Formats: sequence, structure tokens, C-alpha cells
Amino acid sequence: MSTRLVPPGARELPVLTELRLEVRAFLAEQVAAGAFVPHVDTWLTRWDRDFTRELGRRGWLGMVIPTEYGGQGRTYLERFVVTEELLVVGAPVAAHWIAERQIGPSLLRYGTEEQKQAFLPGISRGEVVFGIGMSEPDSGSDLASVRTRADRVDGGWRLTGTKVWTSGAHEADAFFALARSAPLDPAHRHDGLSQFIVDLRAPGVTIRPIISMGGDHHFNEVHLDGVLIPDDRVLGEIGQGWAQVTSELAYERSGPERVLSTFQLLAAAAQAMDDGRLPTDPGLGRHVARLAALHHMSFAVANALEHHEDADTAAAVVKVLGTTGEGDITDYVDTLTASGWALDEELDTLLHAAILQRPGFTLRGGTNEILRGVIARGLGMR
Amino acid sequence: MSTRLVPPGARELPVLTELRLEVRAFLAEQVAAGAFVPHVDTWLTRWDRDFTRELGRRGWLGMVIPTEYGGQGRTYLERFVVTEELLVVGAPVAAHWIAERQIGPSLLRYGTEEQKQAFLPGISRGEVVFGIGMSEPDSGSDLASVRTRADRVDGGWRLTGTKVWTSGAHEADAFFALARSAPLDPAHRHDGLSQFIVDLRAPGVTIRPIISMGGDHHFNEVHLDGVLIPDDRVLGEIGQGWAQVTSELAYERSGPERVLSTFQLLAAAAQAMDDGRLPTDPGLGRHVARLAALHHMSFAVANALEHHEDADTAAAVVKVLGTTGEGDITDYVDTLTASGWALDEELDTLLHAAILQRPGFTLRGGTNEILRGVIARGLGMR
Amino acid sequence: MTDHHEGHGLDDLVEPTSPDPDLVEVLTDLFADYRATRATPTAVVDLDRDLWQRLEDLGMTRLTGTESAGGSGGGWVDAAALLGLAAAAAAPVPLAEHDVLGGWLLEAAGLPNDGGLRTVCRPDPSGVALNVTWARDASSIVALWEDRDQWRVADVPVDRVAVDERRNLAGEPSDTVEFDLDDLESGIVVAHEIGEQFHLRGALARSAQVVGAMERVVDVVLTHVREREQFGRPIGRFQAVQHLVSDIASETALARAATDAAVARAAASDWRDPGMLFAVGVAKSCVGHAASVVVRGSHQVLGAIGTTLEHELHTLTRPILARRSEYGSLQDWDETLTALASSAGHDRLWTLVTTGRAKPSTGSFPPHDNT
Amino acid sequence: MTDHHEGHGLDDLVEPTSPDPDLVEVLTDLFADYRATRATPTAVVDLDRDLWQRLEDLGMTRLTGTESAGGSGGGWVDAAALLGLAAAAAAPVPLAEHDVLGGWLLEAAGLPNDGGLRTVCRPDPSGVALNVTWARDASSIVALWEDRDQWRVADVPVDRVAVDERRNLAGEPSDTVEFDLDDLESGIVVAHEIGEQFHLRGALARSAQVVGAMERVVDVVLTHVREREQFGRPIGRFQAVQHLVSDIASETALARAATDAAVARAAASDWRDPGMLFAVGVAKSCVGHAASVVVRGSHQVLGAIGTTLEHELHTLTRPILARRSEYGSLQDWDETLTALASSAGHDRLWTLVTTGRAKPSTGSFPPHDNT
Repeated sequence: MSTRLVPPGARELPVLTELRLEVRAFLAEQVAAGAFVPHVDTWLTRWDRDFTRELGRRGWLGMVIPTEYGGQGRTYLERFVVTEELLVVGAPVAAHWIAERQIGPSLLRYGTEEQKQAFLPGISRGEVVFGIGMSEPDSGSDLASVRTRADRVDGGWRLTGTKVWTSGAHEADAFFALARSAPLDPAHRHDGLSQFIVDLRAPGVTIRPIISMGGDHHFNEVHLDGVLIPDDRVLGEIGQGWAQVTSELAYERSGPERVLSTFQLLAAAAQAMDDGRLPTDPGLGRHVARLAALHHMSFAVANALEHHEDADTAAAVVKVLGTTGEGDITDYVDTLTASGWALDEELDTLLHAAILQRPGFTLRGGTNEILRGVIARGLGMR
Repeated sequence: MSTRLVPPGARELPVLTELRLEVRAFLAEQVAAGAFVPHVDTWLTRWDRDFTRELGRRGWLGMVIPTEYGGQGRTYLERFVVTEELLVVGAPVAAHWIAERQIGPSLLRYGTEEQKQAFLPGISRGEVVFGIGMSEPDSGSDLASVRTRADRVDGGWRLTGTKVWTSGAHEADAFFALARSAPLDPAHRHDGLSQFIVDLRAPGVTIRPIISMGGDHHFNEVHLDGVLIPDDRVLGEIGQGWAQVTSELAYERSGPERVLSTFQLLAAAAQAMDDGRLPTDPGLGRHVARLAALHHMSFAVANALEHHEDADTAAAVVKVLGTTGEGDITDYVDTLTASGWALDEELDTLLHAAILQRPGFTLRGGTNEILRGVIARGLGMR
Repeated sequence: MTDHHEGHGLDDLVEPTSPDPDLVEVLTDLFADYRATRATPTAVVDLDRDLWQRLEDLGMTRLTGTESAGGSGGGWVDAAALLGLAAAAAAPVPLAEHDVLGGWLLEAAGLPNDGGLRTVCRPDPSGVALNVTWARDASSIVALWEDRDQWRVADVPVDRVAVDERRNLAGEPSDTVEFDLDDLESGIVVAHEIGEQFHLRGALARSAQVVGAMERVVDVVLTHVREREQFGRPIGRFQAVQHLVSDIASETALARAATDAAVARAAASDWRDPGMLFAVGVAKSCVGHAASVVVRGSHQVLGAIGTTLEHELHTLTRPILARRSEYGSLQDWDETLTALASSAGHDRLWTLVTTGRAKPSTGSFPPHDNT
Repeated sequence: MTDHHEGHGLDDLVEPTSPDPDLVEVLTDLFADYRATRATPTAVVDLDRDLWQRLEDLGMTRLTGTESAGGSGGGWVDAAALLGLAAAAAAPVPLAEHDVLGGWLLEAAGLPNDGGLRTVCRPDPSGVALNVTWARDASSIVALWEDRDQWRVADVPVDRVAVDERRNLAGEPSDTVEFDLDDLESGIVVAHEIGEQFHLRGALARSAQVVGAMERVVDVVLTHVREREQFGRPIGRFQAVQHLVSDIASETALARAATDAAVARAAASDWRDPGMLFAVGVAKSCVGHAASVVVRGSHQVLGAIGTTLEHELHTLTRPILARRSEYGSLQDWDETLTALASSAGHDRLWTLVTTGRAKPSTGSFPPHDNT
């Protein structure tokens, strides 16, 4: 048989579909009630702690967290369909996104019992908001080059350095910081890194906004000036930070947020074509087809992860194709549209937001250049 | 001012246009008389020595060769418009293509007086047919790795080795062979190469066909088994082969044959769209626009060459964009067309031929991967 | 990851959709043997009757026929696997025409199937059918045609039709067939959905073949980039080549996901799911666009050697392009999907994506199935 | 190469089409100074009246006006250079609206031009014009409108219109303007070709701006890839980055070639060449498609830093996308070209490419000019 990059698909059975429809009905009510206005890229740009808590109350957060830690003890597949439904409708999900996607699974895998008890129930209720602190001003795609220093002190560590592109740090309660707990050994650049759970209100933490090209504030610089991290807030093992952060990449890269960030724009374009406000064009069908196929592929990866199968390469495939597609949808609608807001104010709003967010699609979570290298490695080329 | 990759354009004046229309009228007569059937990629695939000689009689060969060598003593710009007209109509021009494009200019620049007198008049009359022998079985894009050996003997050199992808060698009279006249020095891989003028009927030359994927015979393997090359058939200087072959690349890479190989297919598609045999689609306009812009860009490069300006990077730009566009036209028409010859037999014939030739468009004369590196170098990146 | 499923078990949530592993093993061996022993590639491709016989001996030429009709009772999941593996071996055998389409039409019409080699077509009102693959090799041709709002099926012996021999881009027989109108008019009337399904089944069969061939192209490319050296190292070490190959493999994987999803839906509903038009369209569109990337990229990576007659590559890329344009051009299918998507509109586009239909089902099909 | 032109001299064959080098030098200095002294980029962009004054002092705000009307008598070649250089500096000044379009309309209508800041628009029959750039900043608005087969031009003081302030993707004023219908109906009737040319002139002005901005993007990208290091070396050393940058620069060069050709044709014929629709369409299409590649590729190369408000990149990429969709969407122009190409058909497509028209000229325009 030939090289199989992506795990075999699976058919969604009625039990999952019922969950899907339940979430969909709730969201339709919320939109109708004006609780939120559907938008693009809401997992980065739309914060609503009330909405997040409401999801928690309904059992749609902490879905893969065991019940003993306040979670739902359900499957990645169930979480997958809930996530898809939240994204396609453009719901304000940024407040819980990082915790739900990365922090919860990392705590389950690497956290101490005390850490799990301390954080997972709040995450599951949507009350504890987390960020992630990996990138640094000069690190870019070369994450092993992080320079934030963790110095051993009595009873813990002191962190000194600067993290950037920390989405929502100004709203969050805490973040995971990757830092160098041993000096850089150029021959073993991935050694000596560790993860720390940092209280963003702790002394020594300064958060400064990074304003995006559209004038919005989603990202931050987080300066850590000798911030004291007690020993019980080390995540996992000292020196194992690299292995820990990379182990979760399949979860981070294959999710529906790598496919659906511009779904609302595509849907508005479909409507505009039906109404004659945009010219009928086969490109719409092409983009819908790719998105549908990516929905199947992303689901196949979730199914593989649920079965504890390795899916790092497959996740990279989903992210490269999915985020490229998110941008393609944006560019496609843009090329169909003559400038001028009044063609369709909703379409224009979504289009402009998508254009301004688009550069990030293929950068965040590993650039597509890096990921194509990951795929090449998965194919045995390097 | 910003980095200018391509020289400024120039407006074609009526004198050039009159030449263009003169050639066009002749070709229309030829098509009407059934002298040839318009086709795609004819500069590689369509040999007609009679047609070539007729062009010579009309003064449309050897255009940049001075009159004292039997040429027309005209400009690259005049040759450019003649060439465009020949290509768009899909005329059978393969027999003189290599001689007209590369051999003539190389002989003018590097040839001895005796060599010029020996070959240029015949080239200008379309009677001497040349090929080119650069690639070897293992050389690929790495031309400096050629292994054909030139061994010094009394009064000349003996060539031993194998050249491949020699288009038309089975029809040609002679070719230029690049060979290693000194052993490879890994630190100076471009040294020790020389060019030789090889009589393809000489003892020791064996020509074997390489059949293409469509079953056609355009390419050959040329085996040189100690072929004796007298000293007066060394081209230029021994050891300067690399500089000599690379100096002509701008002429080879920026010509209209890098843009127009599939023009007949595009024209047939335009007709089919007008007749309702293909769906009306904005892609047609997009491809026509690119082709028109490439026509201007390719003309601008010809103008720069006429003015002795450096245009290596610009030529690489024309070739990358042009050959990609030739393939894009092919793929575009293919995606519009349902299988089945009878939709339009002419269109189908052109489409199938274009599909079978297409892989070569972006490989021959330097792959587009190599050329994008050349462009990056022109931009100061390497 | 989650070891505490307090709600549903995994079996309640999803159903795997893989072909029978024993079947796959048998076929993999068969085609590996075929590949190892076949002749050098040619520009013109003719039916391989020896291979056909071997497939017949294994029951593969009647894989999808019901057992009562002499078939092996295989479903679409297994059939798609067979089509893909045969296409990956560039096997010149009419499995799609003979069994998946022809055999099915005969059963639908209640016509006997003597096992003789069949191909299929849809003649126009004048009785002419273009581009009928393998017609010259068939013992009889199964024709589907529309006659005043009714669909009819006729099994016409090849000696009763005029065959004008032609070849497609792949070099395969792809003939023009002219029927005697009397033979068509005396055909058996079949249910309306048979006529509608034919185009979809044909399109999905072609998609399965193209994906199988593309997967083999990926392997051919990977072998080449490991072995071929330039500038002193394997070309697979160059970032540009890595990215080209990554794109080829990724597009192939997407086409595979789309095709498998459509096949699974077809298998689960025996083609009765009203979302089949969308599902097949998604497969055909993704496969067709992938074909552009895979064919161009693979030839670019392989270089001149890949354009020679003796190389395996064109035995895959030519059929890929020939078949992606059968049963509707890529543009046709994108237009169909555009029509479905725009009529779904803003509020039901996602329903279309997940179920293949924009409105909740009104028929007898379980509304929650095949989402 | 050929030192023996025995036929025509080069001057008989081609005419260079470059802008006045003195003008280019003055403008290059001016915008270099502007770039060096301007404030940090903002999301919202307002008219820079100081810069406008400096341009006015140099005669640049009336560059294309005839000298008798108080202009500098510059042609389209110089005007396109000015638009491009200003766009490369992301200069928030309405040069296209005020001079190239507004000044031209006033002259065409024989209306006086007091030099006060103008913008232009084409109100709909109800008197409403959308997306009127810089309307809020103008002293008066030059309106072109079609009234029963006649085109009229009116110069309406801004205090006689209602301005609903909005902003475009670039953050620039792009207002909705509502006219009093009486003001429009009392406009001056102008020749029919004025109405037809307006859209073309607007489209070509936008193309010149977008190309200028894209050329600056190439420079920004090149600076970045030389300075930014990853994995221990400048990112420009990675083949993937080289190819991205090569593509950006190549597309920009193609857009430049197409735009220059249209500008040269406009200049040589004073817009009377019947091939202008095709020439402008080619420019608009190539520029528009280049914009997709350049904007995406440049942001990809620059990474997260290029998405920050303080970075120069978005001051270029946002206007590039805003302007490529003005005076017709990219799709509109591709459709126009498709119509021209398909009506030219097989035999005259090449004539269309070389002359902009499918039929030999029948008008007074020299048939061999501007080929």
C-alpha cells in the first residue's frame, strides 16, 4: 500500500450528530437573541467570558477532562463536533480556546494531582482563562532559540525574559511559559527547556499590548522580570519542556479552527451569490468542496487521536491545507467584490476582518513553511 | 527607486508592426494553403526543412547575423516580432530554432572567422540544422557535473561520453557539445569545461531515440565514442565553456517561445467559448491578460539586449512566469473540458498535445526551481 | 488520551469505513506481481486479457454483483479499494465499466449477465455515444438512455453496433459507438433513480481510480527524490523539492479523504442518501484539483526522465487527467457545487457541508444518518 | 549584440516610455524625506495637508492639467510615475482623485479649477455615490453622471452635499456622498467618450498606485530577509523564502510591465486608441492577481512582526487590496477581457493581444500605431 499521510476516515454516527444539532440549536438561539454577532476568526478575536461560562454550564467545555477534575469525561470526537459548531457560527470562543485546546490536555498529561485539582475544574466551568507563552521577539519559527531564563532559587524558579504574540494575556489569568532552565548547548538546542505555570497577576509580570494592523488588541508582550514560580508550578519535568510542548502539536494543528476561521465569510458569499449581489462563479463550489473534504480529514485526525494513534504529520497536512484554504476563501471573495461597503455591509465587514486577520492564519501555530518540512519528514525525505 | 527586476518597456513603432503584419500575412496564406497545420509547442515538435528554407529565402532567418556572413544584419527587436508571429500561428519552426536562437549568436561571439564563414550562411538560409548537447544522464540541473570527456590528441580532441535530451539530433547536421577538457576540480566545478562543434555524421557518433510519453520522437541520446574534433572545431577558448554557455542564457530564456507554446490552445478555447462549446469563464480573460503582459515584458527584455544591457534576471522572470503560464493555460482548458474528442476535435488535439508536452515547459532551459534561485540572486538574496 | 468515557462508547460515535483487509492484501499481492512482470510502458494501451482472467478467477470482475446474480456481493467500499489499487498499477482492465457500472445496470434492469466483458455508455438521441472506453474489447455494451422521461437499459452485443476506434489521452481505447435505435428502444425501463445515479456512480468510480493512481505517483516521486542526486546530494534534501512533494502528498490525501467520505456514504445508504450529489461533487472537485497539482508537481520533480515513454510516471499521470474529466468536467462539478452552495445560502451552508443537503431530509432516509 | 543594423535604426523601431528623470528624482527625494519624517503608522489614515502643500508647491497636484488651465502639462507617463511613487510612500494624498480624474473632468467640461482640493465620483440616479475617497477633505466634489444618454459633469461644493463618513480597508476616508439632484442636473454635458474613459482612467490610476506600492513591498521584504535571522542564518538563505520572494518580485514585475504598456498607449494616443479597454483590462487583471500573491507572500515572509500596527508593511498591503478592487473588481475585469477574447475568437486573439482590438481599426487612429 502507498504512503498514507492521513488516517482513514470514519463515519459520524447519529449520537454524535445529535450532539451537533443540540449545539447548533443553542447557537441559533443565541444569534437570534443578539447574544453575539457571527464573525470570522473568533477563536482569536472574540472574547466573551459570559458566553464561555454558559458553555461550561451546558457541559461543552472540559469535554475531555475526566469528571473527577470537573470535566465531562467525554471523547475528542464529541469535543470535535462541538468545536466545529462553535466555529462555523462564528461564536465568541477566544476566552476558553487555549485552555480547552492545549492547557487542559497538557495538565492531564504532565500536571501533578494538585495542579489538576487546582486548574481543571475552573477550566471546565470556563472560569479560569489561560494563555500560552512560547514565542519571543527573536525566536520566530525557531522555538528552541527562546531566551527567557529560569533561574533556580530557593523553593522555585525566577523567570526573566519577554514573551510575545501572547493572545489574550491582558484578559487571562495565567499562562504556560517555556523557558530555558539550563544554558543553551548549541549541540543540543532542545535540551534545557522547561514549562512553568505563570500567574499573570504575579509581581514582576508586565503586560503590554501589541496592536494589530487593523488597530485591534489581541496580542501582548509579556515581560517577566524575575517572576517567582514556586516548585509546585513547574509543569512536568525540568528539562523536558521541548518534548512536552511538541507532544501536543497534533491537537493544536489539526483542529477545526485551522479550517473554519473564515466560514462565515464563505457563507455570506454563498448567500450573496444566491441573491445576485456577487456573480455566480464555480470558485464557490471549489472552496466549499475543499472545506468539506477538510472537515472529513480533520475528523479523521480526531478519530486517530482518540485511538491514541500518531497523527503529527496528518495534523500538519490539515493545518497547511486548512489555513491556506481559509486565506484562499478570503482572497476569492475579495477578488469577486468591488470596493464599497454598501454592496453588502455584512459581507464587507466579514471580508475586511478576514483580510486583516489572514496573515496570521498561515503563521500561527507553526508557519506553513515549517509545516511542509514536517510533512516532508513524515514522508521520509529528511 | 525600488528594485527593478525587468527593464523598462518600449513602444513598438509602425516599422516593426509592418514587419509583423508582413509575416502574419505570409503565415495566413501558408495555413490557408495547407502548408502546415497550426499546433502547440512547434518549436520543439514540428520539423519542416522546406518551410525553414522558405523563411530563409524571405529573410526571416539569420536576422541578427551580419550580411557579410549571409545574414540579414537586422536587430533583435525585428527578430523578436518575426519569432512571435511564427510561434502564435503554430508554424513548424523546430528545424531552425536552435541554430537561430543560440548557435548563430554564439558563433558570432566566440567563433573564429573560418567557423563563421563555414556555418552562418547555411544557418541564415535554413540549410544547416544544429542541435545542442549540454545535458547528460546524471547532470540534470547541475550542468557543471557533465562527464563527457575531451581528451587532447594530435591536432584536436577526442570526445567520449553521452549527451541526452538532444532535440532533433536525428535530423540535425551538427551540435555544440559541452565537455570536460580538464579533470573535475571539486573546488572549482565550473573550470575545465569547453565547447566543441561536433559533426553528427562523424565516425563515433551514435544517435538513439528517446521516445516521449506520448510516443513521439523529439529527443535523442547522442553517444560520442572517441569522436575526433579537429582544433578548428573548438568553439571559443578551451576551459571557458561555462562562461560561454551561460552568457547566452538571457537570449535563450526570455524569448517568446517561453510564453507562446500553447497560444494555439488558448485561441481555440477563446473560439470555443464564443461558440458556446466551452462555458464562458473569467479565467480566459485572466490568462489572456497574463500572456499580453508577458508579451510586453519579453519585448522589454529584447529591447534591453539590443541595447547591450544585462538582462539575465529579467530573462529568468520571463521564463518562470511564461512557462508556468503556458502550463496554466493547458490545465485551465483541461479543467473546462469534459473528456471526449468530439466536443471539438481541433481543441482536443491541441489540448492533448499540450498536456503531453507540458512537463517540459518548466524543465527545459533551466528548471523553474533553478531559475527562481537565479531571480533570488538577482534580488541580492544569495 | 481520554480514558474515562463516561458518556458514549466510541462504537456509538463513529463507524470505521475501511475495506476488507483480506481483500486488500490479495489485491496488493496481485498487482505487485502484475507490476513486477508487465512489459515496458507504451503510448498506446490495450486491454490485458491475462490480467482480466486472473481478476475473474478471484471474483474481482464481478465484485459488486449480488451473489444471486453471480457476483461476489462486495460493497462500494471494497469496490473503491479495488478500483484504486488497479489504477495504482495502471492496470488496463475495465473494472469500473464492466462491474461497477455495467453489472449494476444489468441487475437494475433485471437483465442476465453472462460474465462476458461489458462496457457502458449513454448514447445520445441519435444513438451515438462518444468516448466509450474499451468498447472494441467488449462482448456487449450496456447502454443507458433517456427516452421520453423514461430511462431504459439495453445490453447490446458489440457486433450489433458500429465502433469507430479512437483513443483517449491515456492511450486507451475510447471509441465512438453507434447503436441501432431499435436496440435502444427495446431496452428495459428502469427506475428513475437509476438514470440519475449512473452519472454519480461513474464520477465516484473515476474519483476512486484517480486517487489510487495519485497515491502511486506519490510513491514514485518519493523513490525518485531519495535516489536522484544533484549538486552532490539527493534532491529530496532541497527545500523546494520537499515543498513540492509535500504539496503533492497533501493534495492526494485531501482527495482521498473526500473520496472515502463519498464512498462511505454511498455504502451506508446504498446510494439512497439525498446527499450523494454533494458528496460525489466534493470528491470529484477535490480529486480534480488535486490532479492538477499532482500531475504538474510530479513531472516537475521527476524532470525529463519522467517524460520518457519507458518511465512509469506517465502510465499514471495520463490516466489521471483522462479520468478526472470523465463523467463531467471539473468545471461542471464546481458549478454544480456552486449551485448547491448558493441555494443553501448563508444559513444552511454548513448543513450542506455536513449532510450533503441544505434542507432537513423529508424522505424515508434516517435524518441523522451519514452526517 | 548586433552592431550591423543595415535595415532600420533602433529609433525607428521602438520608443522608450520612461518618465522624466528629473521629475522622478525630485519625487524620489520628496517621498524619501516624507518617509523618514512621518509618524508611526496608524489604523486610520487621514489626509496629510502638509504633504499636500509640498506637492502643490512643486506643481504636482496639478501635474496633468494643461498649462492654460493652471496645470503643469504633464502626461500620463509622468502622472503614473507620480502616483506610483506616492503610493510606495503610502502618502495619504488624493493625487488620483484631485488631478488625474477630477482636474481632467473639470477641463473636459470647461469648468474652472480654483485648485481647491477635489475628489470625484459617479453618483447613482438617486444622487448617491458610495466609496468616495477623501470626500470629507475636499472643498468640492467633481461628479460625473449619466442622464438620459448624456454624460454630465458638475463641480459641487462639499457644503452642498451630505457626507456620511466611512473608511475603506486601508483606513482612509471613503465616504458616502449624497448630492442634491438639482446640482447634478445642472451639470455640463460632456462628450460621450469622457463618460466611457472615466472608468478606464480610474482603473489605470489605481493600477499605477498598486504597482508602486507593490514595488515598495518588494523592498521591504528584501530588507527583512537580509536582516532577520532564524536557525542561525538570514531567512533569505532558505530556499523556500527565496522562492516566495522571487514570486512576489516576479508578479510585481509583470504588473509593472502591463501597467506601463497601458500608460504608454494612453500617453501616445491621449486615450483615443480603441485598444485602451483591453490595455487597461490587462493592467488591472495582472495588477489584481499580482496583489493576491504579493500581499499574501509578503506577510508570510515578514511573519507576525509584519502584522503589527507599527510596521510599514500594512500601510502598503491594505491600500493595495483596497485599490485593486476599485473601478471594477478583479472578476469584473477578467470577465471584460473574457468577452473581448472570446469575441476575437481563434483567428484574431493575437491581434487583440498586440493591438487591443480584434478588428483592424476603422477610425481615424493610425492603424499601425500602438501595436
